[in-house]
Amino acid sequence: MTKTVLNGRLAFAAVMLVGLILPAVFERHMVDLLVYAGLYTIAGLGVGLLLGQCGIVNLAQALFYGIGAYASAYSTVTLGWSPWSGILLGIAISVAVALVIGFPLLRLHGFFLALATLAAGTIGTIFFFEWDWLTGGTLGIGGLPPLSVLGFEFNSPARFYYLVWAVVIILLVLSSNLVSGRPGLAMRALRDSAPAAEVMAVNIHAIRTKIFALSAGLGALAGSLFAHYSTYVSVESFTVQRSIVFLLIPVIAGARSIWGTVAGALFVTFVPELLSGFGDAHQMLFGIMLVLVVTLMPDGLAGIPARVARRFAR
Amino acid sequence: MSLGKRIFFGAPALAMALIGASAAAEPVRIGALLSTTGGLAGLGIPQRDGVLLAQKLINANGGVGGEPLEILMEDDGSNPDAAMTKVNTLVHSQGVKAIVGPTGIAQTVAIGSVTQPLNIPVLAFTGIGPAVENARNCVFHMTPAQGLNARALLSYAKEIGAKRVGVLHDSGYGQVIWGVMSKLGDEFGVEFVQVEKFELSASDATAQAAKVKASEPDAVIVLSSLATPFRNLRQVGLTAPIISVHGTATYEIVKAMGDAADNIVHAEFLIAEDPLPYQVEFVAEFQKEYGRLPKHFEAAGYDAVMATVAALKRASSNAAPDALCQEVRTPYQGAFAQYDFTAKDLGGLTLSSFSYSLLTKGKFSRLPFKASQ
Amino acid sequence: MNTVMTHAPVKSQPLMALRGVAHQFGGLVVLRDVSFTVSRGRIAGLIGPNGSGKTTLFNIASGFLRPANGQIFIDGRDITAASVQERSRQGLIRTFQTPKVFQHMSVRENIEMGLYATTGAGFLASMLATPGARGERARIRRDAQEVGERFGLGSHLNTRAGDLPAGQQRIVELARAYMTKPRVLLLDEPSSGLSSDEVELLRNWVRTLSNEGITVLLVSHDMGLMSVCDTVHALYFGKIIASGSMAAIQADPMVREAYLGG
Amino acid sequence: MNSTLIIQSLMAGLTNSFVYALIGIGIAVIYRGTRIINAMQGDFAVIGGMLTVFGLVSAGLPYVWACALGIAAGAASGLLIDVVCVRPMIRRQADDEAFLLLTIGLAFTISAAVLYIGGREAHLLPGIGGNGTVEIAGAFMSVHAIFLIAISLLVVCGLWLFYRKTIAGLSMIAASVDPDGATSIGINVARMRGYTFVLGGAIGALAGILVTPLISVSYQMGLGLTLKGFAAAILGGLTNPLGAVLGGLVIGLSESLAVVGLSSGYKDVVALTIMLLMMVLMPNGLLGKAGRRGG
Repeated sequence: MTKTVLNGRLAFAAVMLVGLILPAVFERHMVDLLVYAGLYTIAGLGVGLLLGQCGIVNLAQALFYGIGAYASAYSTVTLGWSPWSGILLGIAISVAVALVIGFPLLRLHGFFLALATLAAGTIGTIFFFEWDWLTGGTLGIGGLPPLSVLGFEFNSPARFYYLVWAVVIILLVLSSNLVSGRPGLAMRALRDSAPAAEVMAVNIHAIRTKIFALSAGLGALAGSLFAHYSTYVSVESFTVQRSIVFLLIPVIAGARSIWGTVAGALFVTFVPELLSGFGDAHQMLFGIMLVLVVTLMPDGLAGIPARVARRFAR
Repeated sequence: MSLGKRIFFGAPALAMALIGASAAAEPVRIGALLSTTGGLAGLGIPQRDGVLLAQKLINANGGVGGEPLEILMEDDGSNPDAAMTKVNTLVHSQGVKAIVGPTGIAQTVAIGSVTQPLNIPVLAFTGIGPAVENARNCVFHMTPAQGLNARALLSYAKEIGAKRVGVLHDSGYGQVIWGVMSKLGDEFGVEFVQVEKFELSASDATAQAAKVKASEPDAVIVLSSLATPFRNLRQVGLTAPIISVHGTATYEIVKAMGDAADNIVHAEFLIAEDPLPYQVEFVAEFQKEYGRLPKHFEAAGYDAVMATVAALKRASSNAAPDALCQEVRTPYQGAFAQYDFTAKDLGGLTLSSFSYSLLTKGKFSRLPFKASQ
Repeated sequence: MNTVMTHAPVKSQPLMALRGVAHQFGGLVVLRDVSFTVSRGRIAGLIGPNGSGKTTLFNIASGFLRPANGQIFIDGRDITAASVQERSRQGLIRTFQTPKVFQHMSVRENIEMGLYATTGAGFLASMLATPGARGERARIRRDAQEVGERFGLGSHLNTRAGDLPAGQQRIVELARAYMTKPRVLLLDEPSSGLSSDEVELLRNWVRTLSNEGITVLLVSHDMGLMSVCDTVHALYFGKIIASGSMAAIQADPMVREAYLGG
Repeated sequence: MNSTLIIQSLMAGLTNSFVYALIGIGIAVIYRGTRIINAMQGDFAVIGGMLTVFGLVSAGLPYVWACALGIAAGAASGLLIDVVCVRPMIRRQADDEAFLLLTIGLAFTISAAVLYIGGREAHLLPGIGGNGTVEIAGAFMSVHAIFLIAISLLVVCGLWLFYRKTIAGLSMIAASVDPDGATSIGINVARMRGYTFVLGGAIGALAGILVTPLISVSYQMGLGLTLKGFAAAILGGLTNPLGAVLGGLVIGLSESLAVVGLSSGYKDVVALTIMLLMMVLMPNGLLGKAGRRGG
């Protein structure tokens, strides 16, 4: 027991160390992809909490990602606020929107809830498009300032890499705490059996609404960070396709695994890039991989170690 | 390790054989950032064809001052985020001297924030866009600015005596042009009697078309890159003339219009069935290479590479980016039109650059009308 | 607040009372004017053939169904309109006919859920792992360990509950219910799918819980198990046709008629 | 705004209504037979439309045979999906979400495959009854649209008879409503599910063939069709083909009126908001039938 704990800690420390030196050894493009993997981990973590802990399929995450990005873009470029207040504004608006749409919609379950979120996300994209006084429409908003702390600017992929992954690790720790804590227990309980959870005095609707708002806040944070990294936002980044990608992160990772989200995010950023060498076939190959994961690997990538262990145990 | 997709024709070997170079020639690298997948692929793919033709011809004729031309081809998937990622790779990791592309306006605005501070020349297949671009003097524009497109269309409406004009535009490209055109009605003595928008993803705009038709316009201007509005306008029985922006003047989109394509007038640039003298050579080379006729997007792709190479030849081979940018900034006779990169809009196209074509059974024929300032 | 019960002497005051409960689905009347009471620490049973309205009555008592008419009281308080969670906080806990353990959670976590209502760490405190939240969590774990061991689940505490055999899952469900420190425990067909040894074990547990002061309402077909009840009510077509000890009920001619005829 | 315009919009809306209804019918058929929401129903339409174009243009088949090819392709894809993907997942008792993710993944894959194999161009088919239009009170409607509406109604009637009067239809419903009971009276539940997918695929492909002359067929149109079709099916109570037609009418007509009365950019907002309101406020659909929450 203690030996595995020790091994786990050693492995964790090794991964951290490798993570620290990656920007120094990788070329810029790879670091750039790693930054995106970090941003996607944050947004995917929200979707994963909903899917893995509550069994809710959320196809509206790009809406919240967009709200975060546009809040940052508008408040810094048009209003001239500081980037940090833009991030807070984005999170606040996202959480508010999530509460307003989540309160009625979260009474739905299963397929119906999933398609309701898809509809909400689609409506969101239309508003991003139509409100061009706010979002810049097709042309988008450019010229966002880089984030800075005490005069240190996060203005290169390597610098931003450290920022985003520090945020990722903090959020993963917080999420793990949440899931292993009392609310996490209740979430998993209601996922396994809603009636029995109700008997244990779990307020199902309240807890689902809270976690939806939390997920939206994570989406907005990822969106704001993305906007400051890219320095440019346009409606193309917040479509339903992006929501599907966010959903795939926990699906590929194994929805119940918090730390697995990182693997899912790395998968959706790097695999299409690797496959792009196949030309026009790459989207099809990516799609087939997804279908295989869903069909054959119910626990995603996180389920692989257990499978291997089972095979050896036989 | 680069994960990017590279298209590198086997031309260097051929080029070396031709010029008899003794030293291993270090290729001259430029980047091509195009939308060859996603929503803009209908434009990005023909641009790529033009780019590749130009590269082949250049390398067959001795390359760039004896060095082969290598073009690093990147696809942004019609997505501005991806364009940012790819342009960073091209500029920082691959060290390209210039960039040909992007295909879309949003992508052009986006990557300008990376290339302009480094003075790396960008030859974009877009017209000059939002105000931020005015200060980007190394981002050149191979297609007309939206105001110019709008004027070219309205010139024709005026020519045929249309006073009441209906407009049907899509929510992307079309909306941008409409933003400018809406202010130009008085100048051309035109009243916009009905203006309707439809989503870029729409597969049907019949209701909007009906609304335009119901306003009984003398002519309808369509601002879109899709075939849908043309079909719908004909389906609701519109008989008034349709005038369209150059975005739909491609054989592929015209084919998707079906029967509706007849009698549409395009304000465009390259009528390959009847090319202008400065276009003859390009049309012949293109037809030889691909066995089909080019349109203006192919020509723009070709011109962008040719203009870049011309500038590279004038600058010394290890010139700093700002010197190269300076060399691009000059008049250039392209197959698309006569450019003047010293112009305020960084492209120098004018109303007289436009040709007007009439569609008949999928073929474009030249109309005698020429617009003037 | 409620004055209906005040005339009763405190000592034998019923902890749970149903008054004139009636229900119908569409036009089909499934319960008509059902009333009975259960005193503190006593075990009451409900029997009846299939379709007699047992399950409906059980769902009404546990809050999963609102009765068309009638009232339900816990300790003199009208809880007819209370939700399942409110009833849970009042100390009314039910189990399910097919055991509903939290399958993907460990046995220990299942039992820990029993303390959900009486603990308080929220989202923020749990995320930040405040000393309060951690202390509370440690106490929950300790208590769950204790209860788990008491119910003979000590060696299974880290097993996934869904991996246990059905009999063990019942015990987990019972331990989880016990963990809430219930005042009233509603057990729905707790012996279905159990071996005779396991039923015997269950019977002892029900007796023990009752001795600790927990009031129990039991629905079962299993006459062996039902013998643990202090009072048994026989339902037939939505009406109580007999009440009394198990032996008395079994001897009742109407009940015999109902069972043989039904 | 004049009356001709309103009539024209209503007729455009009517045509769209039946397009949405046809997709919705397919979703309803599959939900009724398997309790799975098929998020790739629109892609069956793409398959059907594309294969018919291939048969007519590339293989030079007569129109009727090309349509038969398209419908067969839709049916075959339905069967393939059931055998290759759904069956193993049923065996391991996958959750609702997993089936939804599966069909989303399939929608993505099929769209990408059509792009890879068939290219990005939009293709047209000649309309049934030619490409003519008829004038009604100053407004125009294509002859093909009238055929589309008629064929949709025939499909609904056919399904009504099929589910009520034939052994196969009754067995398919029994297999989904009560799989254990159905097995006990000798119904092969897995085979019935296969038939359901074949039927759903064929209806989807027929929808694709019928819409292609109006709006053309291209690789990326699947998801949009699915969403509108789902809205139609939801309004109709999800298991009822006739309800899907009613739902399609509500969505299609309100959309076209939104274009006349409101800005056309908000057309989809109107349609989807109606769907969301219905889901929350009238979860059993306009017809109030049961069986909405199941899964």
